Amino acid sequence: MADGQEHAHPNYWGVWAGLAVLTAFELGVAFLPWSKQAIVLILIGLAVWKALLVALYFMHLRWEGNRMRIFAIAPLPLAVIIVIAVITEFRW
Amino acid sequence: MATTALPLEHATHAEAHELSFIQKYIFSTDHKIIGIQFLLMSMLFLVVGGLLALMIRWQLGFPETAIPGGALLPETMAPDGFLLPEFYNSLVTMHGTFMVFFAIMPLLVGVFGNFLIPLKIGAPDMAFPRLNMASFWVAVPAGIMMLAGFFVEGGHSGAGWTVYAPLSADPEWTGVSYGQQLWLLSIAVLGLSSILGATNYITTVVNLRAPGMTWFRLPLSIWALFITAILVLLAIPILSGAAIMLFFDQTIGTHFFDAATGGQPLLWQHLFWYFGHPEVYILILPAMGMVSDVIANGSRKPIFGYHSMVYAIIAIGFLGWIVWGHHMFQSGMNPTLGMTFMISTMLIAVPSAIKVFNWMGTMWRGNIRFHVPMLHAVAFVAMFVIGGLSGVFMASTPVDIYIHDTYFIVAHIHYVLFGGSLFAIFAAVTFWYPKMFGRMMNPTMGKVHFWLTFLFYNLTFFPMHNLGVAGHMRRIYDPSQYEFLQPLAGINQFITVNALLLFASQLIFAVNFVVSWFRGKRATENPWEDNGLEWTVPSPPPHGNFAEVPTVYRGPYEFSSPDVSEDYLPQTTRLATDRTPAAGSEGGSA
Amino acid sequence: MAHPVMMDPPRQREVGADVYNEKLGMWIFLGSEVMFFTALIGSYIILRVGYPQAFGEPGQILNVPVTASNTFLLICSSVTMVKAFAAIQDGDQRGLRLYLLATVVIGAAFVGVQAYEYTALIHEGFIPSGYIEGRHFAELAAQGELPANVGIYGSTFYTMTGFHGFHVSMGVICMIFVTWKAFKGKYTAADHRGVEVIGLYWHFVDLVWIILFTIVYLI
Amino acid sequence: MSWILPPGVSTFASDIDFLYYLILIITGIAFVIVEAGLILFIVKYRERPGRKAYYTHGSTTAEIVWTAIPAITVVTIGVLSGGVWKTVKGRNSVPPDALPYGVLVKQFEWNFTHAGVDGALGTGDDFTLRNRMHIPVDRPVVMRMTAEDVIHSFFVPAFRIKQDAVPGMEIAVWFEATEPGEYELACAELCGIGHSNMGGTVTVHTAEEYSRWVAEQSTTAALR
Ligand code: HEA
Ligand code: HEA
Ligand code: CUA
Ligand SMILES: [Cu+2]
Repeated sequence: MADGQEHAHPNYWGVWAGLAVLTAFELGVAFLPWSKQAIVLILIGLAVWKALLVALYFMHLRWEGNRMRIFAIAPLPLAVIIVIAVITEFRW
Repeated sequence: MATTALPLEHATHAEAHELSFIQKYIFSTDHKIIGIQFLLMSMLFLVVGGLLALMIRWQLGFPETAIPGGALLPETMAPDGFLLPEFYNSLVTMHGTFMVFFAIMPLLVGVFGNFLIPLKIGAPDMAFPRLNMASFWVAVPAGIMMLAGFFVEGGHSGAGWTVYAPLSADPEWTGVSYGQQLWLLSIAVLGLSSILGATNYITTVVNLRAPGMTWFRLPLSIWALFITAILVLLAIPILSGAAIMLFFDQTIGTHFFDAATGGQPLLWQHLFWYFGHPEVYILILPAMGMVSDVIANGSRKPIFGYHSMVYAIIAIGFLGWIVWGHHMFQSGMNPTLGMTFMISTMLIAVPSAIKVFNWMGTMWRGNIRFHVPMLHAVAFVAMFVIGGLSGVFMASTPVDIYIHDTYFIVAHIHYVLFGGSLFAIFAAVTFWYPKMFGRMMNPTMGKVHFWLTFLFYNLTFFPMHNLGVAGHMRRIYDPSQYEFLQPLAGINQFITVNALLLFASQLIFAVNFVVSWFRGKRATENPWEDNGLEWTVPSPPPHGNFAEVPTVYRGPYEFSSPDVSEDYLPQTTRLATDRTPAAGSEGGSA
Repeated sequence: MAHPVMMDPPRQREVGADVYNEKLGMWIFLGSEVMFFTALIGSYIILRVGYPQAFGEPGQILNVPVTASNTFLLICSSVTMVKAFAAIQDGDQRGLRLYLLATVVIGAAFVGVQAYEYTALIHEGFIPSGYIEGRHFAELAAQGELPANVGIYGSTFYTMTGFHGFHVSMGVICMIFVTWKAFKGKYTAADHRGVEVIGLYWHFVDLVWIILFTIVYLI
Repeated sequence: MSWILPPGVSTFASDIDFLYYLILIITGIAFVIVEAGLILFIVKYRERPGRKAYYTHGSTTAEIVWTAIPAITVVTIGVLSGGVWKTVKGRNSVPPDALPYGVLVKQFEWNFTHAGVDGALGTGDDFTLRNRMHIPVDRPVVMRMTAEDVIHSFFVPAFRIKQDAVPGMEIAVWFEATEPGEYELACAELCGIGHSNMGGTVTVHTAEEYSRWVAEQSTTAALR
């Protein structure tokens, strides 16, 4: 709530438009006749971008103190570790 | 705004109106009552798990003789007193399940997390009392479901407490369907309970510490419970997710773990142990924390190396996430992974070493009082070390080739879980009993129980190392099938006899526990002359715990301080030299 | 958020996370949600890497246009949610109620569309255990147009999207409760914890869908 | 009741046993230090009236010492183990000249496909035995092992070898017996009702004895 006072409301409709455009963009990329790897990389990049928009603006991480940010991102490494580790099962 | 003094308010007008019996003892939102509810529930399951263990032991010790009273068991389990192999598998599975998920875990996290956190940090209650109540009343149906499994057709899950797929994924392999499904549902439901609890604990520790109770003035028990809560929060959902997938494999024909259609049997093991290893530290960290409190009190000496103790807890909590593969060395897992997991597993010995030696450092040049809690606490150190050291054998991948899935592992399990966790629980129960029930437990009975338990415990589990060294596989119903195991029959009988005596000695504790509740001599505010905040309030503390918010001036382990004549110095006593903490002082160390 | 009145008054408590309990609690709970979806989504990634031939190309089996519009719906519900929050920050009760209502409706619509998607897929013969014999997809597979065996494809798809749908439904239910309280004027510019907390959950579920939509439907 | 391992009769048994005894000694020392220390302190520092404990918050040097020593010890153990692990189960540890066997495991039996005279699998003279495996002494053998239903585990204590057999995976596991004789084989992974009697035997023949035995088996196989 604090940020309500500290700064004017962020332009939520702008974020919304951004998300919509990025989604449209994803749809475009997905069906391009490029190499699968390239497409996958781009798509993941876009997805992360969208996710960040939601987290930073809609969930206000942008205005949270560092402690809250830590709480928010702490589990992510754990999520990555298991997937990477198990994938090496098929790639050795 | 309302949140501000929310906890305090909550306290005050809770005093105001009288609570009905139901509100007070059944659907209570008071963390102390909820703690006691968890205590009774998990002790019940501890006994159940113990009884299952005795049946296991009987089968291994005296396969030729019918179990005494075994004739009472239905045909599907033990026709005229002789266990069926499928029932033996269910026994092993459910023994492990009940002990790990329904006895030790709730005892440590549910009971002492609930009872100690608010009292020791100076909060009137948990941050979310109603959520707290929910987490208990969600655990109850989980327990009922788990028990129900025995009585459904096809019997209870027989795939081991690790329920490896595909054995557990398809009734075709074991004939168990409903039993396994109930197991999975129950675990998922119990998981919800644990997650609610953990959310509550973390919030409480972070936000509700009394003024002056900075991070590095927290008792080690609270540090341990805090890190444990984080492990619970992040590890349990993995198990819930995996359990749900396995449940779907069982019921709606999905193929997650079914190799025939591209599923991955090893995926289950990875998911299970990614939860499972943090889980075993969930089962030891609170024990370590509470033992630290008791040892400092018993030695009348500040904890040796408080800071490194804290960092050790954090290190164990972190390393616990990157060692899960050590359960899978022989599973066909990528051998290079095996190598990395071996190193990380070895490294975990280091923080554990730090803790062990700091406990010894605490006793060194102390003035040790051997009250019953202290006896159990010292036994914890002595026994945990054995369990920990046997862990190093298995961490060494080549040695593990030989001892994997032998009784060496079983010995390890029981040295860390019984010698470790359970002894710590005995220490904690006897230490905080007066605060919980306002009465002292009988020390003589306590000492007798301790010595008998210590003796028979070692006679029961130490020989299991030797069985393992001789190659005795675990989870086998009838060792006599193998020539190389026949010479071991004697040891197996010896173990069984002692297991029976071990169980019997627990009854002393049960009696002491129940009788003292009603007849025990009234406890004073601070019977152990300890420094913690919980000892500054009446035993048992009133609803809302503290008349007014306590102010903390020092760490919890100021025993034998030169500043005062008596050998303890409560965290709240204000000496001339102390200045009142500014709000949020050092709060930054969060 | 460091709103002056939101913080504990001095001397009552050590400073913790600098936010009020409910908000901290929700963030912590979301941490466990992350790990829960890790189990499901992680398994999908792992299984897909291990056995790619079971998974159809984008659009082959799953209906991308429908889910794309569904994605758009969810994005809209997220913005209405955050607008509701912004409204009450300024004490605008009317805005709060309208936007909350909108969020409930759009959220429910999302679940509806997903239900429709499922029924359509099942009708065409795509179920958690693979194909239904004789249905459309099964025949295409027989002609080699589709992967011969989509066992784990169905398993992972329905489990992931199903549990996401479940989360949305839970969200809608709680949202209805919050809306009801909003209509009873329970929230003020000073104290609107309920709105912010449900909002956090809602955006998180949206965020999960953003990931799911990309890696399940488009990759 | 002993801590001595039963005799090991494979090439890497000695390495594994060495590691075991090494760890036994190291942990033994750690064990004695800790337990002896505890007992000493219990006796020496038990409560005496009018005495106060020594007031200290710890010592950094001590911390460093008992962090460093265990760290070094365990890392050493780790490195030593790593070498052996590589040779036994490492990525390409299987000796090229190893005699191949096909092993299909299911509830509750072991099916060993022997390569026959030509020493190659997939040829006419292969033959399959149930719960019985015959191998030549002093020659590495490699089993390509897979399971039909659930996970089982191939365990021959005398050879110090144990390896799970997993449905959908073909796992290569090798060993080289050094003593002729008959050795017990056990299933070490819970696999259902019959788990505890899913045993078998591995017979180790001298080279010539083995070739004689294989010859007759193959002919009978050919006749079939
Ligand atoms: C409370 C529970 C608990 C705890 C704390 C531990 C602690 C450890 N465990 Fe244990 N473990 C289990 C519970 C626990 N374990 C269970 C239940 C299983 C079986 C699961 C199943 O399959 O059913 C298991 C299985 C298990 C395995 C798999 C074995 C197999 O199936 O083949 C391994 C392998 O590495 C292992 C290793 C370790 C190690 C290295 C530690 C370390 O944390 C120990 C560290 C402590 C010390 C080392 C002692 C103190 C240190 C000193 C005194 C310093 C001097 C020491 C040295 C220099 C070495 N454990
Ligand atoms: C904390 C965990 C814990 C505890 C305490 C125990 C306790 C015991 N266990 Fe344990 N056991 C496991 C965890 C535990 N076990 C696990 C995880 C496995 C692996 C399962 C698997 O392979 O899947 C296992 C497996 C296992 C096996 C191997 C089975 C096999 O592989 O075939 C055996 C065999 O002897 C055994 C025996 C015993 C015995 C005799 C006890 C005795 O100590 C029991 C003594 C009785 C009690 C401890 C009850 C105490 C009662 C009280 C304290 C009364 C208090 C009550 C009131 C106050 C009301 N257990
Ligand atoms: Cu096969 Cu156990
Ligand atoms: Cu482990």
